Amino acid sequence: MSTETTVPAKKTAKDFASDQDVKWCPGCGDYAILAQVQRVFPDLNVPKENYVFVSGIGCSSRFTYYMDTYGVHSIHGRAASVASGVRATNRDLDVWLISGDGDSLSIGGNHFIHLMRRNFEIKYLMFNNQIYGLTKGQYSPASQKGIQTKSAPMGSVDEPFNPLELAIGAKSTFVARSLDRDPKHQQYVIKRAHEHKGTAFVEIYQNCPVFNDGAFFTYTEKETKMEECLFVEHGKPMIYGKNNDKGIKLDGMKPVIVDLAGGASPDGLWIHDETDRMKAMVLAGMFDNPAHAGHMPRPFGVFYKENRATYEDDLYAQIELAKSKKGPVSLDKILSGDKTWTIAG
Amino acid sequence: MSTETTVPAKKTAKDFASDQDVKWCPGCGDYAILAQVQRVFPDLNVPKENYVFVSGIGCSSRFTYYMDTYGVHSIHGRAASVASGVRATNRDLDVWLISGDGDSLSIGGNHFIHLMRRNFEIKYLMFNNQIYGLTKGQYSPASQKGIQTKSAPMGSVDEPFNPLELAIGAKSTFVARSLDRDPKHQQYVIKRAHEHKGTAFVEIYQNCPVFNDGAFFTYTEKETKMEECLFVEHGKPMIYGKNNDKGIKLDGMKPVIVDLAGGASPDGLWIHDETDRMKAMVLAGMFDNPAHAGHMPRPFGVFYKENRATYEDDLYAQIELAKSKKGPVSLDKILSGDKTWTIAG
Amino acid sequence: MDTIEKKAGKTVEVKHAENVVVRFSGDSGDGMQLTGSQFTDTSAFFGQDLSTFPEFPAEIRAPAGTVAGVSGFQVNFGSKEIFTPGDEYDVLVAMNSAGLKSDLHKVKKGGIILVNTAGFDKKNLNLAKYPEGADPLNDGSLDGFTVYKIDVTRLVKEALKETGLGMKEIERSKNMFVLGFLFWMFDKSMDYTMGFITEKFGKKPEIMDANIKALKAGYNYGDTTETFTTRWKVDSAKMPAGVYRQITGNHATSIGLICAAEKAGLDLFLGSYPITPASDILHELSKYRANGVKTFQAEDEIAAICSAIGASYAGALGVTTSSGPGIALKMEAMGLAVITEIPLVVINVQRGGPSTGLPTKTEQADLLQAIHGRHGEAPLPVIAASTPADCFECAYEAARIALEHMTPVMLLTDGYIANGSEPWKFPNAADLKPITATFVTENNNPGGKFLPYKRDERGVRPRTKPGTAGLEHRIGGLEKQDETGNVSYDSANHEKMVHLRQEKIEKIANYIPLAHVDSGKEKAKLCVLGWGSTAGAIKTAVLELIAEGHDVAHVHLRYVNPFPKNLGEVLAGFDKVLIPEMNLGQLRQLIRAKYLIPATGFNKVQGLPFTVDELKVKIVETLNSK
Amino acid sequence: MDTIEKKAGKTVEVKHAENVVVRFSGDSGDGMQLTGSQFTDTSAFFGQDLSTFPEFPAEIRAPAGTVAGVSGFQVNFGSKEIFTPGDEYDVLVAMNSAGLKSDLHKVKKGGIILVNTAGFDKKNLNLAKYPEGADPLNDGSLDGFTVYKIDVTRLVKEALKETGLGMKEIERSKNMFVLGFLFWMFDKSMDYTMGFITEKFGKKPEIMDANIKALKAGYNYGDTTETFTTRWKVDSAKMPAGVYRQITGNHATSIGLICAAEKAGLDLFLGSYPITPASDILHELSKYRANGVKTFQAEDEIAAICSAIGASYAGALGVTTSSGPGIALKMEAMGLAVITEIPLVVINVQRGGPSTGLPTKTEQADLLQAIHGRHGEAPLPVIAASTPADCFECAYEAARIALEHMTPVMLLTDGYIANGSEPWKFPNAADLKPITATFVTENNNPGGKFLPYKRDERGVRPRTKPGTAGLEHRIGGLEKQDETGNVSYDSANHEKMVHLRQEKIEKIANYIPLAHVDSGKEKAKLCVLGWGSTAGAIKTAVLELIAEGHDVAHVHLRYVNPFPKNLGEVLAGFDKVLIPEMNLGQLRQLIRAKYLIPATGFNKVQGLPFTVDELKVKIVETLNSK
Ligand SMILES: Cc1ncc(C[n+]2csc(CCOP(=O)(O)OP(=O)(O)O)c2C)c(N)n1
Ligand SMILES: Cc1ncc(C[n+]2csc(CCOP(=O)(O)OP(=O)(O)O)c2C)c(N)n1
Ligand code: SF4
Ligand code: SF4
Ligand SMILES: [Mg+2]
Ligand SMILES: [Mg+2]
Repeated sequence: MSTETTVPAKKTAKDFASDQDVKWCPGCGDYAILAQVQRVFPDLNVPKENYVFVSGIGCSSRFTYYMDTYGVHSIHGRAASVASGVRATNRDLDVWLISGDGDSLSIGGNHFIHLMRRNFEIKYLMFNNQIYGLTKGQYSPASQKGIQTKSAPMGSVDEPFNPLELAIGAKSTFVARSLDRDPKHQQYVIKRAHEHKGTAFVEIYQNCPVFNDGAFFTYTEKETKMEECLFVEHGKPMIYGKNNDKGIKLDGMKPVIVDLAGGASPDGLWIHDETDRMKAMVLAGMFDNPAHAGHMPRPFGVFYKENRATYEDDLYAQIELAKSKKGPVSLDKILSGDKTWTIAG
Repeated sequence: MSTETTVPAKKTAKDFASDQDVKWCPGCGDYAILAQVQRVFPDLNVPKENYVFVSGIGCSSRFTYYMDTYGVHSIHGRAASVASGVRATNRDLDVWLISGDGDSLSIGGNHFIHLMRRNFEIKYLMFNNQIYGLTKGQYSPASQKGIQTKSAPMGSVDEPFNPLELAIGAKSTFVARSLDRDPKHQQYVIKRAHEHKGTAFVEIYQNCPVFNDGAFFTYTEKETKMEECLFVEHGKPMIYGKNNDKGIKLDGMKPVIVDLAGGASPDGLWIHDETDRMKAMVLAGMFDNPAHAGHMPRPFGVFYKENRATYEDDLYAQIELAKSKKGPVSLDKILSGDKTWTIAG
Repeated sequence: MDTIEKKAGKTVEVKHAENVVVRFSGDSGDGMQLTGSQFTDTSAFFGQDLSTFPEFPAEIRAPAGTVAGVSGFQVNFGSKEIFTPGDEYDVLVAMNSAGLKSDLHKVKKGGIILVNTAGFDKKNLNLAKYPEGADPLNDGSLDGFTVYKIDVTRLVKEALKETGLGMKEIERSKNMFVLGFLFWMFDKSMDYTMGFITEKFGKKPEIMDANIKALKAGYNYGDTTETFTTRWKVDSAKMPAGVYRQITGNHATSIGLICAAEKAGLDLFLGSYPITPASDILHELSKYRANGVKTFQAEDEIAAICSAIGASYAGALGVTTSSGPGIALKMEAMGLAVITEIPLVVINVQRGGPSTGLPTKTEQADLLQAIHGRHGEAPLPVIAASTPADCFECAYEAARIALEHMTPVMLLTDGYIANGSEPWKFPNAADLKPITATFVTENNNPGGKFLPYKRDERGVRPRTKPGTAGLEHRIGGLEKQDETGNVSYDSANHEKMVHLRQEKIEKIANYIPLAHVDSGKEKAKLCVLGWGSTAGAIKTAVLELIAEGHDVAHVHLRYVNPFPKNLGEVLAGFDKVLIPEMNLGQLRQLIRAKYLIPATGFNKVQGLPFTVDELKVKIVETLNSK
Repeated sequence: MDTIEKKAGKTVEVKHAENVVVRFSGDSGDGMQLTGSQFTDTSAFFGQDLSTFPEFPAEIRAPAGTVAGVSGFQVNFGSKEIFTPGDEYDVLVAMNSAGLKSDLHKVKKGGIILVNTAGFDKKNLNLAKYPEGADPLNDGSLDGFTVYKIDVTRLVKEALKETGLGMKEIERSKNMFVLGFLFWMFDKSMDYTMGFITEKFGKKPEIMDANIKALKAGYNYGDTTETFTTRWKVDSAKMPAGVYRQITGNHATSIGLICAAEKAGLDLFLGSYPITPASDILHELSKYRANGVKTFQAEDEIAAICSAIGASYAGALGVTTSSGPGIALKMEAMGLAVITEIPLVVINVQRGGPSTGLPTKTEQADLLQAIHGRHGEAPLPVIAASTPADCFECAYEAARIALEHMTPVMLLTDGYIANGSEPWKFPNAADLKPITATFVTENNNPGGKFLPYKRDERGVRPRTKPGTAGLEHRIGGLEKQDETGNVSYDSANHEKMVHLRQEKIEKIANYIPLAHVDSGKEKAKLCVLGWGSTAGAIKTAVLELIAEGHDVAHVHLRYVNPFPKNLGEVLAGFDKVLIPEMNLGQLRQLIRAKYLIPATGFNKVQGLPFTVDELKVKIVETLNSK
């Protein structure tokens, strides 16, 4: 990226707010995410004109209209494909993809998994409210089984995806999770995503007060947050709890809770290793229903980060190689091909 | 299923061959798979008329025309959706889905992952030749990165999927792998798939002599097979090698090769547990390039099997419950609704 | 004629009207939809004919108080036949500044505007983007209207101060107060709404009381307050005797499908992916598990239609519903249903396009897509519903044609009639046209192999159910040999099959009603030819013009492909043909191409239905043009 | 006139012909495509005009020896202008029984049939499904033809026995023997093919020798063997002077795009998903990495078009290619390109439909889908290529219009011209029409915000490149406010935008050539109106009929939407209009609707191009009908 060369005058969050009225419902978690992105951007040291937002369709996807950057509010589920085309064309652009759980995992599922394996350098923020907001509250592939919605009055019979497991299974090179109501954590994760050279998938738990209120309160509200959230950091042991009195250790591949209050020593705790894919899968697998006794805490943070060539870098490498090998072929050569003959006048 | 009640007169493989000429290329691996399916069917104790084959588009998907059963050769990538509708409508039908690596993982990727999580009772045979055969040899999402094809003269820059990891990440309840050139193993896996109450995903390595010849010879040909294939069985230690002189043990989550020839004792070897999802993921992760020194053997067999309610059973349960609760509403009641008024004549 | 009624020291003038258009405008939170439908139901129960038109804010909920956030409900009720929600409002109820701002322009000259003054404080005026310092209630901008300024908020608080309810709950009953006032104004009984409240809030007595108190307070406020000296009297309509219900288009479509499936003796399977304004069909049908109705919320529209194809293949009545963008995605799979000749109902609740367009607005711009949107020669029948209640008939008919002619059928409705409602003299189940959906169980080619594509005189192939012993066969998307259905690349066979599929669709014209003149004479100077949801407006306009002595007639199409056999002759009866459409002239192209007549168009692409006035103007203009 | 030439004890009659149609038919394995193209190139180098038509077996390779497995190559070469591969064969080369079985019916009465007798043993006859005991070579079924029975296999083995090559390699040179024989028969030099062989097998000398030996052996066999007493002489054609190359439609399309991008100064990005018969464009373009051409093999057609939209948005020339089923899937995304007004080229190499249909056969049945296949009012220009070489012009033109008018453009070709080839007097890069593809860098609204949808007199909006400071803005699929492009649900604005988008496309008629009469007079009894790949057959038929004294003319359309401005006047010059199409009458519907003329159709839906004969019959019939 040529961004380093042209450092812009330091901007402020306001510089990234467009002139359009934000039209989410009062109390929507999307506001908080918009605020964090606008707050973080001035620190990313990217010329404003190089930011491109690409989104699909959904409440979350309206995000694009609220950023004073270049942006495409595309069609439902296809943002990943549009964004791939953008990156393949201009690697100077800092491409951000905004999508909802329905947009990404339902109609957009195919492009989602293919983007993960191709690893275009795109920061992918998936606002997960476990519901279709824009269409007024049907369950999504991220909704809990049994959830009652307009389209499932007797409860959904759909087993949901575990979005992070899906991403890892699809060869994602960066997988993280954050929450709408934790600005600091969001800022941290957004920055980490931005540093990643590849597709950085960030799932953000987002409250939809209108159609799925409180879906994540267990993790976002004071009363329960510290007991239910496990904030992981590379190289740090997995400790959580109001008084950091709980830890996680690995028994083979099974994570188990250790009670540190009982004086148990913290050694032997699971030290988070962002680079271990299988461990990331185990971490993503800590997904049980907080209502169940003996359930695991829900992890947040960067689960996995792998350095793998991006699709566009490999593509440009081929172009460079071909150019250096034979150089561009002249149009006249292309027009004539190898075999021609002449008809005399 | 009502099949038990109406056991048909024992059929033979021939009874399942349609009257259409099989038009695959000479030497195509598809022939072998067709033969095994036809051989196994008489033993499955399902009335012939209850078999339904649903396929997409591709050489492999022509399979449907060659079985003398009910069948739909649908459109590219959509077999999973058609098959879901069939199962949702009639649970007596024994539904088999035939698809290629392109049909399943490329255009059909979305339906693939959603079928896995929904868990309709469908036996899913994916013929993986790591190429688009029908369209004459472009690389597929299962092709090795770097493969040179008509559409990638300088080599593909696409990181391929690991199909089994993708299936597990998408919440598949049955994941297995077999080979076109191992009839016995195929029969075993096909039977296991048939026993599964849910979506049984079976990847079958299939040779395409015309466009990707020998892609799997390492695993199918005598010279190398026993050294490179790890055939796993539930409850059995992981041992392989011509003289069963190699084993696999787990060092944390990392599988490592143990040389049993050197007299090392087989205890402590990894005992295959079909029911352990994370271990299945590790097993699926044994996917390295056989060209690389110190590579792991490639596992075959049933990696994972989980008992989870099928989508259609949950759906019918709702119907039964609703019926028992209020019983079917009469059309006249539905027509009138709750609020009516009368205009006198 | 109007009358005067004296009552306890107050003289009230009673205006008699044939019909009245009332529009409720307020915040999404103000409960306008509920208020409107209560008012509607009460009018209906009183035997008045009516037509409603709810207007929702663009999908997401805009912030309270803004124009973008206005939720509106329009009802036209009267003692005469009502075919549209009305062009202009006799009465506008504006709960806040945004409501007034967005709807003032549609209030009739001299009409009544009822405003909740509490909604006109500085904050609300700003939210509604009124210029700084503007004061619409007093700056004369409402001159020429009768304005009722009521501080609803304060009055409700007073009325409910004893209830001990929190401000929030109290505020929530604002709409009941207004409703009560309107009941007084239009001399309507409160019983229906009382019943509704009691039922709805039975479990929360204090809320129930509050609502009833507010309702009565509103009524009494009108009754006692000196300032309100006009009431309206609208007689009940002379409607055909019978039992009626109120119904929206999407609801009618849903139960039309249920009836069709049950009449045909099949399970109903809906494969759908949510999209505005079609989602309510999915919502409605998912309530009928007790009737064995299966709804499958698919991962996308392609999966939705393919699951429906699978369901139909397995023996159900497969249906899929969507709107523009989703319908576009279904086209490839529709082609599969066309070539395999599987029954399938595809419903397109049209909205404003192109692309994501205007999801909450109405349009008729998907007609040519419905007929020509597939690759190759892939004909299928297309029918279009004209009113909310007609959606029932059309859904039923679409299913009948699909099942009896073994073909996918496209049903076109649109956001206007899908959300709009009207009184419906619903049929008895017993009187519904029978639907024959039979499955072959015997080999139709004794001695030989079963012939899945051997046709009857209508060109229809037999339907099989997997699980039927002896009839095993394969079907698919490749061209098939005549009769056997085996794959065939033979040139002559392909041409034959293309024609057989085409003729099968054309022959459906023999099994649908003939075209007829809906209003006016069979021979006239001008025929106004319409299709779909423009019916009400055109009918009203044409009837009024005929009454005014104009030589005009109205022909309305339900069957747009194939056309009724006699459409050519019917149109030949007129000197001119005018085709009003909410698109740039799609039916016009089909009519001109088929009959080579110089049909002209009246095209409105504003996401809004035609008004009777604009139609009348255009029709007269066309009559006078030579 | 024919002549006699005497040579070493052998008298040979030399037939002079204006043109000759040769068809090579054999197994996929027999190398018919290579043999055919070698014969073709040699003729071309000899200055003959020609047209070829390769026919591949249905996608998968059917077992050797079966009719389904026949691979055919047809070439029509001559001293006159050649516009089609020819209706019937003067010479059929049948390498096996299946080849004879599948193609005998198209051999001219009295034509020559060259059979490789080795391909007529019991096994081969069975594979070709000849009835038990049938013996086509001797049972008189070939009476009326001149039959050359040659045991090619044996002769080749003999000729190569010294080479020490294995049987497999030897068998592989069968086709060279046949080619050599044909070179003798048509008095053609072997030099070109010798050169080819030397180049191709340079690294495998023994294979090289074998092929050359076989080639010569075939030639000498004709020269020396008594039985062959006829040779043909075809003079070189009087073609315009210049440098020529042989080119197929898909190849021409590919380089047309490359030239357009380079002329416009843009990167070329192709987002595509393989499908027959469009894949070769993806294959060809993926060879030009050195020119910065980016090809992206997407996971499906939707991703393909969306990636191309993203690429165009970012500043490239975005292109997507497919055929029927894939095009259907792209329709929703095309709507996005229409409403955002992004340049995009969508290429549909049409094939037999509906659904999967007949993937390897040709058809023109996607025209109405191209024009009307999207939901909402979503107009875009559609142009159609008429010959293999014309694909270059059309691809270039499609890109020019897309870039200069900021719109998606659909280019229609079909399997017939995509795989067919013809000599092409290719242009110099310098002579290519310039393409202006500019990006704004300055705010077009000084003092205010940049207006991305402010149009110029052509109705075209400015193009921006993300990364341009100061012009940041958002675009999307929701209806947008005029000029600002901000989301707008305003009714009047929507109607205005619908019209602006429509007019922008209609105005393109001002920037394309006028319609003209290709053959015949401007006023005549009958106009044969065509579009796309029917050009060659129609032109030939019309020219022949004119020569025969008929009052007929030919008008051919490249621009099907919008039509050339003057098309109406041009057509007005004729009493009748006949429209031949490989569909059920799609252009006919458009012409009748627009111009209200009673155009009739000649419709062939067999997956095969029109023959000149059937066209002539129909045209005469139409001329004589009143
Ligand atoms: C092709 C298509 N299908 C369906 C829709 C309707 N639709 C718009 S957004 C949406 C889902 C929104 O859910 P999600 O992606 O989770 O976003 P959220 O609104 O919850 O932020 C749907 C079904 C559409 N616009 N286009
Ligand atoms: C919508 C659509 N897109 C593309 C195609 C062309 N197509 C047919 S099969 C196929 C891929 C075949 O590969 P695979 O699924 O691996 O099957 P195989 O032939 O290898 O068995 C493609 C791209 C099609 N028929 N339909
Ligand atoms: S519906 Fe839910 S997600 Fe959408 S804007 Fe409102 S609160 Fe947010
Ligand atoms: S192309 Fe390959 S996969 Fe297809 S039939 Fe031939 S050998 Fe089999
Ligand atoms: Mg959501
Ligand atoms: Mg494959």
